[in-house]
Amino acid sequence: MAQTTAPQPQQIGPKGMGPGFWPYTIALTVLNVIFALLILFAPLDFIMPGWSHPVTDRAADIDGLFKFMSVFGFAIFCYVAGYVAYFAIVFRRRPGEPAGTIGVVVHDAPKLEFWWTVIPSVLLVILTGLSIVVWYKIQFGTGAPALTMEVIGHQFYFEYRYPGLKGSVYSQTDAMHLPIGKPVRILITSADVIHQFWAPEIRLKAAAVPGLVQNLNFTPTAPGTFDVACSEYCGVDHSVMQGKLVIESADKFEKWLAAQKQRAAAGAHPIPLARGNAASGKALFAQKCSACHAIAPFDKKIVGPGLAKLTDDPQHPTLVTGKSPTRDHIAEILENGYTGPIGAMPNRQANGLSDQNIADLVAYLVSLK
Amino acid sequence: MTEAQIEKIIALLGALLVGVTAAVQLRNDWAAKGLDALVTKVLLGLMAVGCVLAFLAAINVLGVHA
Amino acid sequence: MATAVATAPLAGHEAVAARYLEVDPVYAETRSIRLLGFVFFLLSDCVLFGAFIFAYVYLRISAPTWPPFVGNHRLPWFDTAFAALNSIVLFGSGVTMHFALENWKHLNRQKFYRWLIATIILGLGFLLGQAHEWTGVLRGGVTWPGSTMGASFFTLTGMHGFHVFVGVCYLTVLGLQARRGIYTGSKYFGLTAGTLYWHFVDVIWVVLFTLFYVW
Amino acid sequence: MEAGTTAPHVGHDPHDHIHPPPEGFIRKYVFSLDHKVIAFQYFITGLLFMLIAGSFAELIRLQLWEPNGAIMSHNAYDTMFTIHGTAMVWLVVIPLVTGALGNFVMPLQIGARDVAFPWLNMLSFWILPVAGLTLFSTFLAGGAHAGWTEYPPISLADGTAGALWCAAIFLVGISSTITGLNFMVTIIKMRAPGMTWTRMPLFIWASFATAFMNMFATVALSSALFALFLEHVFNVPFFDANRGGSAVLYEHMFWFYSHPAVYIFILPAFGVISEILPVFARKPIFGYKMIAFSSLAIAILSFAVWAHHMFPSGISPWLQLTFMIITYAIGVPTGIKVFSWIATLWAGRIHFTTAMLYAMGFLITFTFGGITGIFLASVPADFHEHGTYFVVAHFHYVVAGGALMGFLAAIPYWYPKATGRLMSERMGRWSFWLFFIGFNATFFPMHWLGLEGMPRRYASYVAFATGNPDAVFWNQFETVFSFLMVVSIGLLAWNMIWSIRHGKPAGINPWGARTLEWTISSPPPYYNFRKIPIVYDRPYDFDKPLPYRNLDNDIDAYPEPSPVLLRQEPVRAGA
Repeated sequence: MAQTTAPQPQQIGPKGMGPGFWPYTIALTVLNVIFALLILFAPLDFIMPGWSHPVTDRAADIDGLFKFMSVFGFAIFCYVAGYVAYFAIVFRRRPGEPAGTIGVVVHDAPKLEFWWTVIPSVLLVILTGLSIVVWYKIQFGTGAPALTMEVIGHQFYFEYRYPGLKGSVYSQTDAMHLPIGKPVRILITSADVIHQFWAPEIRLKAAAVPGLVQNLNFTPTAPGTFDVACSEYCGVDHSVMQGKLVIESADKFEKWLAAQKQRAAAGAHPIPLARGNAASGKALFAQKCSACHAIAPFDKKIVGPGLAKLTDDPQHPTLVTGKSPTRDHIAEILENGYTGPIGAMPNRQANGLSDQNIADLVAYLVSLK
Repeated sequence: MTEAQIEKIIALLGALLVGVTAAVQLRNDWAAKGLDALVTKVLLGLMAVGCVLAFLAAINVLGVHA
Repeated sequence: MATAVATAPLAGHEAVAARYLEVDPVYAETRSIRLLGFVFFLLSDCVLFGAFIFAYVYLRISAPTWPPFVGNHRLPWFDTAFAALNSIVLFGSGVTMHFALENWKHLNRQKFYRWLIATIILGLGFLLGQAHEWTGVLRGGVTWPGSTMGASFFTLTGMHGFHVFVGVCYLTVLGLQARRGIYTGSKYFGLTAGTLYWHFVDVIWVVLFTLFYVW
Repeated sequence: MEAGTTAPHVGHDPHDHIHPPPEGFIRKYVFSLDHKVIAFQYFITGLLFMLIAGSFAELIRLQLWEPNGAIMSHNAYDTMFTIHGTAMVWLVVIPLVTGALGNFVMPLQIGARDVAFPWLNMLSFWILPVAGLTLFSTFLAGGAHAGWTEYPPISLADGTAGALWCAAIFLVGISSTITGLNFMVTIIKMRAPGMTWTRMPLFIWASFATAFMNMFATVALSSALFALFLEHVFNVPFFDANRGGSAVLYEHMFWFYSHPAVYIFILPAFGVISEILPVFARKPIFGYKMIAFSSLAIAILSFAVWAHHMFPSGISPWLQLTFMIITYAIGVPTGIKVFSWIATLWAGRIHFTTAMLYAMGFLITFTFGGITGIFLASVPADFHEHGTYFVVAHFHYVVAGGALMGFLAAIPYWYPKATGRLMSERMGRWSFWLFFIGFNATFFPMHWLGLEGMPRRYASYVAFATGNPDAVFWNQFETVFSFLMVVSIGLLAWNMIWSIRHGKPAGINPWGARTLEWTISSPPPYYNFRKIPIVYDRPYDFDKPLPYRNLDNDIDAYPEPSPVLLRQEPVRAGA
């Protein structure tokens, strides 16, 4: 109960802040300044080779903000890690030191604490201010759009709709095109689950949420072909939900759009279902359909339902659209895709199916008993 | 008199009775100390507010009335 | 008649408090621990309702029309008149429970049982009223899986009804325990907790009533 | 009754009433009410789940060895990252930091004999294995695929597995809520006489803030999962856009919990660091009040920042702005803590024990994770970084490099108290350096992979690797180094097993620490304190005698690290 008495411990402390503290601090500061100059004035892809070049006005803004944040972030980390390492070395307990030694007893240093609360706060306020400026530009800074297009996320492709174009463009078969120098508004939504539209080079992304339309506004500034990726998990083929974005001159863009319009007008013709070949349909099924469908009873789902006994399983008509699954109906789904309670299936452009392919698949599917 | 009107009249009278009683109880308990008394006071007070709402609903001030 | 109970000169609050604080310090300490735990339980239960109320408000605000359409049929508003009546039944049970506990504190056992039974009956009456309300709402075409209106209404009132049901069982058990002599004039934490729970259930209903019938 | 009557100012009788320990294996080790045994149960359960979730992590890394996916189907990969995340968050980190660490240390540090509601404590532990089994049983139903966030509508496609997932995490939520409530009441009501709020050890402040969040936020998670469960099972349209529901609503409900959750992970680690640094720097903690209040500030602010997880997910621009500003504000208290810890190191006499190494490693990795958090908190920058490996890197720096590292620091620090033996310092140093190097080498390259455009949750990254050929190298680099962490954790486990038999006897206070748990024998007796001690100051003043009266044991007024430690010899078998 009574504590045994021991001698009061002896404090061992440095003179001033510690040996070499100020030169070390200056060295850290110089390092910071060099880093700051490097990152503010060198292009980011010089520092980070894989950094993609910004291709829109907003992407350039975001890169500018990123540079400032890197300067602040590096400074804070540099001082924290630098002093942890320095104190660890300088103030380590030496071998042979008497047992009862303790460090310098300080509980508080109000002035110091005041400054290390105020300085980071000010830095954070500056960063917040810069972020707000860029945020404002992103949300409200682009003038009236010269082109408003729609991106619709599907499992597992993007569908692009352009004004005046009757059909859609699909990410599996064709790229998304944008003109340089025109303010663009991209409206984004989803037909099934949440996706996210993102091209690293434009820096912006927006989730494609069913029942909600989001928009991205910017002006493309540099030509090129870039990857488009889905960056919100959307199902088994999330990682292959890819596309291409082509940014090109306004003339080229107009030409491309005109060609698309022509192609759409030439479409729409009956598919010769009678000429289908079940054997090539089977091969095609293995290649194009078997990732999502099994030849199994209807409720044995992979992504879509099982497709055995397609025409005689009583579950089918009720669960699909109320129609009895005739050849025409199967062909219709293959052609237009399907979105509904049991899932979603891409249409023919997305699956890359020719007329003959569809005929073959129908022949094969009705042959399954 | 329709069913809804009867319901409203009963609700009106009930709200008066219950609300006034709750308010009186609240006044009586005002001096009580302790966590349970505090929580009881808060809850009784909110319940009195509920009575006011029910009263207002019964006299067609609040709510949607077919 | 009703207000006479609390103003009756049985003992002031101080006397009631002194009875359990000074008689048994062990009990006083465990009581204060259990009381705090119970109040925290009620607070965290608030968050459960709060989350679903948030869901309801969010869905209602973001809906293009309220009540929403299901197909071409616009869902009806809920029946305020009956809900007001039923609310009063529940609020009344809160007051009777308060009287029950006051009577216990002032060592008036018989009145305690009477008020407790009144509370239980009113609680059951509220549940019956809810059953009536639900059938009416279902008849109006508002179903649980059919629309966000039905989803939030049935989930929230169902959760609340479940709390009332649990409360009725709880109060019944408390009554039986009191009969078996588990509680005394200075040790009756179970009764306090039961009363707090019952008041809490009432107050949740104030919020739900406001959200579904008044807003 | 017998001993306490001699001491003055002990307070009233209940403090002198000691229950006898329970008899029989079941009451002692299985359904025990003793907070220390429950802590061991949490610890072992958490480590077992960590074994499973960690092996999933290695499978994930192996899959990413090749851009096209080396070892498993996309479907299997999706299940792997879903269960890895879910299990690590809810079955490993939270049970370890609140269940194991909080349960063991908190009652000892406040001078209590147990938590306020021992029976609830037992209940909340036993919910955990049930929840774990439920979670892993999703494999029998085809596996859950939608990631640990389980966003609808994609999670609804999982059917039974998704519903089971909801049920499992709902159970964990109940367990956490009960623990939080229990700890809140314990800390408020059961501190030793004289231990005022500003005399509490900083770990208790952290536990208090954690318990506060556990109690309130976790119910919101349970509600979100309850709603999702209803949608799974009864088709109730909370989140179905076709019937007026909203997928964004789920994200709000989910993140309202899950942002405080990251502070539930990290605050106990903050507490551990605040205990370990002064002990091994042999000087008082710097800025006690600032550290204590910043814990509370973080706990309160953490309820108002959740939507920063949703900047691109469909919230209004004005909400983005508000949440960005509040998120930046939370950086201030966190910064204050880090600076105070560094100031604690200044002019100390630093002992490099394993615990101290982990604590200093924590300072570096956690600060780095905090800084990348600043990057993610900015709406415009987040538009680029959201959903990429940058985010993966950030939260692994915070959770593995922060919370887990703090926990790893706590193991060698409190192991002697729990078992009566010191862990091997040599093995400890090895396991620290393996972990530190393996961790940084695994997660650091993810930052630039993410910035260059590698999205997370990709079973294959062919398109990305085509544009960025170095991605393959860095992924293989990460995979190789991630196995260092496995070796490190394995070595730690071996160290713990080995030291039970062969570790040097610890004595009451091997570190010369000053909090109350170091005044009772190791391992602590069933009742912890025969007499409840009286506290009359903070536990951090190394130049003053111990601020306690009425202690059970004779201990030095100025405790010092044991000679075993001062020589820092490798501990030999049988010593």
